Amino acid sequence: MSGVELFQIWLVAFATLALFSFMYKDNPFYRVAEHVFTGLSAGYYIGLTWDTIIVTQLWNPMMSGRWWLFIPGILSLLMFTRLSPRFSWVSRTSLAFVMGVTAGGALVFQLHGLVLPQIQSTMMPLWGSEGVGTLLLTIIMVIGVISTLIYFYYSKEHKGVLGMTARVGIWFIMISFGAHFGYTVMGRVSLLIGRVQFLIEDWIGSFGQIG
Amino acid sequence: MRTTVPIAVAFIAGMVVAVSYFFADESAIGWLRLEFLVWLIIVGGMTLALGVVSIVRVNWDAVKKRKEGWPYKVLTLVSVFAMGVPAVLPESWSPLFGRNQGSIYEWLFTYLDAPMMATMFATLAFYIASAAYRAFRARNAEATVLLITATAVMLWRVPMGEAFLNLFPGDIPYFLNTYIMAGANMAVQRGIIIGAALGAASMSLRIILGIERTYMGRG
Amino acid sequence: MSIWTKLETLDRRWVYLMVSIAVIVPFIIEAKFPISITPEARKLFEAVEAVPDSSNVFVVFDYYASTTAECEPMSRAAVRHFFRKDCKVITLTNIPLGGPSMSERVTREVALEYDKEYGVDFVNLGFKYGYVAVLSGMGTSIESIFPTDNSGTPLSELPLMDSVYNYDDIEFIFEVADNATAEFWVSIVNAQYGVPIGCGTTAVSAPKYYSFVQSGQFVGLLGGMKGAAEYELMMDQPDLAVRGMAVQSLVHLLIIGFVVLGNLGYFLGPRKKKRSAF
Amino acid sequence: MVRYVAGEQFAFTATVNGYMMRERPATNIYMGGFFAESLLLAETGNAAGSIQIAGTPRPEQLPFFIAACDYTLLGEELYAASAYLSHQPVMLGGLKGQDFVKMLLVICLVLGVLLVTFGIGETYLGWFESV
Repeated sequence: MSGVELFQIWLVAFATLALFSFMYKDNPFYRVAEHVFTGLSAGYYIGLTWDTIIVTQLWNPMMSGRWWLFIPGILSLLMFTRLSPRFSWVSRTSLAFVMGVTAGGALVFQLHGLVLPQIQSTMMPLWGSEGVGTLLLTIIMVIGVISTLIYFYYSKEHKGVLGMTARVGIWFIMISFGAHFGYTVMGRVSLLIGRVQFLIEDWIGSFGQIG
Repeated sequence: MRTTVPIAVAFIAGMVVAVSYFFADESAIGWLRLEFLVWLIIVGGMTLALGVVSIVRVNWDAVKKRKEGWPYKVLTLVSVFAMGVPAVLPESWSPLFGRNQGSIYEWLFTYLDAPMMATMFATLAFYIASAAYRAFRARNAEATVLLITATAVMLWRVPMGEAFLNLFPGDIPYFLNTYIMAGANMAVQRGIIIGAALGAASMSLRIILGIERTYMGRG
Repeated sequence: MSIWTKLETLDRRWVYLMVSIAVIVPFIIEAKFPISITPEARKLFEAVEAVPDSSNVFVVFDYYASTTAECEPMSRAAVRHFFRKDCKVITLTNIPLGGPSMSERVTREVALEYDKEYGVDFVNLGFKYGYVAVLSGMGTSIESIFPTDNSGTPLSELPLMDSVYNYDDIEFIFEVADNATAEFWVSIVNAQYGVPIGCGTTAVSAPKYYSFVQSGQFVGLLGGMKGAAEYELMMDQPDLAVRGMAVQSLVHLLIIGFVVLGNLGYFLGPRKKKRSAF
Repeated sequence: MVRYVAGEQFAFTATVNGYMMRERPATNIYMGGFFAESLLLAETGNAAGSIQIAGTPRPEQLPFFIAACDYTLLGEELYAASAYLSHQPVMLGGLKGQDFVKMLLVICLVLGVLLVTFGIGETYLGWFESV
């Protein structure tokens, strides 16, 4: 292991332990690491915006014939007026353009790409040739989807049939949220394991290399 | 002028992108849609730079006024430019510049920024453990169902836990995956997805028609 | 003060200490337990296996560095699997903070294992802002969205991209995500262009995506580090995830112990007013 | 008094947790988009002994709020509550519209399941075809 690699592992270990130290108490090491972290994350955007937007998406194409790209160029410069309270209204057009295009896309794909296929794939036969397991699953699915939709229905008070369906809905919802919590715990623990794996295998592993 | 122009822009941009869905790419509206999408990359992308400017401004202000903890703010400013400036300089001058492998930009991200992001998220494992102990009470029937399902799924998702579940008769892991995860949970998630998609579609329509303007802010 | 109230007011740092020990111990005392394969993970593996060899595929790095422990083993296994099949791997990302760097690093590291050549066997398109623009724009023309690759080389100079114009030339999309971007790949790309999509995601998002597996919008699903471990085992190339799973169990049992202990304290300790949660 | 605490997720959480433990508020209300910090805030508020009401449209954070808070608005209930309390026509209209489509979808779903069960649902199913 070369000197540079050793330095890199110790640098990462310092950053990791400095941030973990907050678990015990807020301390200067943590505050140093946190402020460097905020700065680096912002600095990353400078390089990214310059390269992937200004140079390759705006300037080069504009120079090689697509002159009308000066329009989005101006709109993106107007975005910076958001920083001054007096002129922030100038940036509204740029914001409106971004929101308009995104809303136009979302209007289509939310309905066509989510609602339609999700409704269609819930329409399964309640009985038929498949085994009991599949039919039971279909019944659970159909009841679960309908009762969840009814639970989030507000135009009428949840009484009578509507009330009963909503009541079934809340039990389904509780099972789903329980499953979600159980699943999430593993995710959070894995992230900790990733860091401890580095500290033990790479950092402590490098102790032998010193000297 | 301050509101009508933006509303008109949002309407035109939204309608072009939405209506173009029903037309071929080669049509005039198909061409305009692709242009608007490319423009979105440029105009929207600038919001990233906007965030950087405001962070620099906030921290510069704190340093100038020697506010509490200002030396740490100096560190933030140094980090911003230590990462940003080399990335903007042309790569032809030195392999340390630009954004490619071997640049300062890449090195700082790989050996400082990325591990710190991973560590900040890893602290969640501690918090979830302490919350499981302190706050997770079977206060009522619903919370009890939630807790029982959560514990069963937690056990199932881990090799040791699954081996323990297999000691019991019947195939509990299969039941959990098929009737809980792909059954009740899937049905509820589908209900929520449909509800959320309807909400998002109606919000999109309000933005295009100019009814929803809160994103423009006041002033 | 009864034992239960004392436990209830225990300083949380004791809990943090116990978690730390529960994570470190399995690294020293290895406890190996079999990892079972879920149907959703097997479906994804078989779908990738069924992709014709040497066809063009996307591997999308839609995760932040904060979830590397769960997502990197998935993206690494995906790139390996496609390289084994001599597929032309095109990588891209919708994640501004770190996306391009991670997609570049992982793909180049795996490419060394299979001595693949950049520009011929794999290309990294990098990052572009605006998922609506990127995802639906590439349906018409990839080059208008990505005029150059992540290193600034125009697409026209990359031999691999000569035969790739839009989604019609892409056989399969392997999306590794830790946020809602995976849903946009489903609702924009799969719904409008019909490209089959396999998804690897964090444990926090996996429960939601079971509905996309049932509706066929995802051909398969990997959930969290366990999903990554399952895929590594099916590739019979155990790596980071399989090693991580061996350590996972003890902390889990500790957390389950906390839930049980906490509830015992609640029921046996001084009784608080019971309230409905809605 | 509205106070800008921090731009970063966990810096915000650490500061707010500090307030809660020092000032011991009677009630904490969490409304809107929450991510991993939902549990940290709710757990600290619970430890500080406050009555806690939460509402978020993000389903993966709801289990934490349900466990740690006294009252929880689930998903869209947050928008329904604000429409109900504010009586703003735009919000009420939006809610009404979504409810109408939701009930329409439920009817389509029931009809579809019945038709498919009796094996005559082919054309009807085709209407919902997206790919």
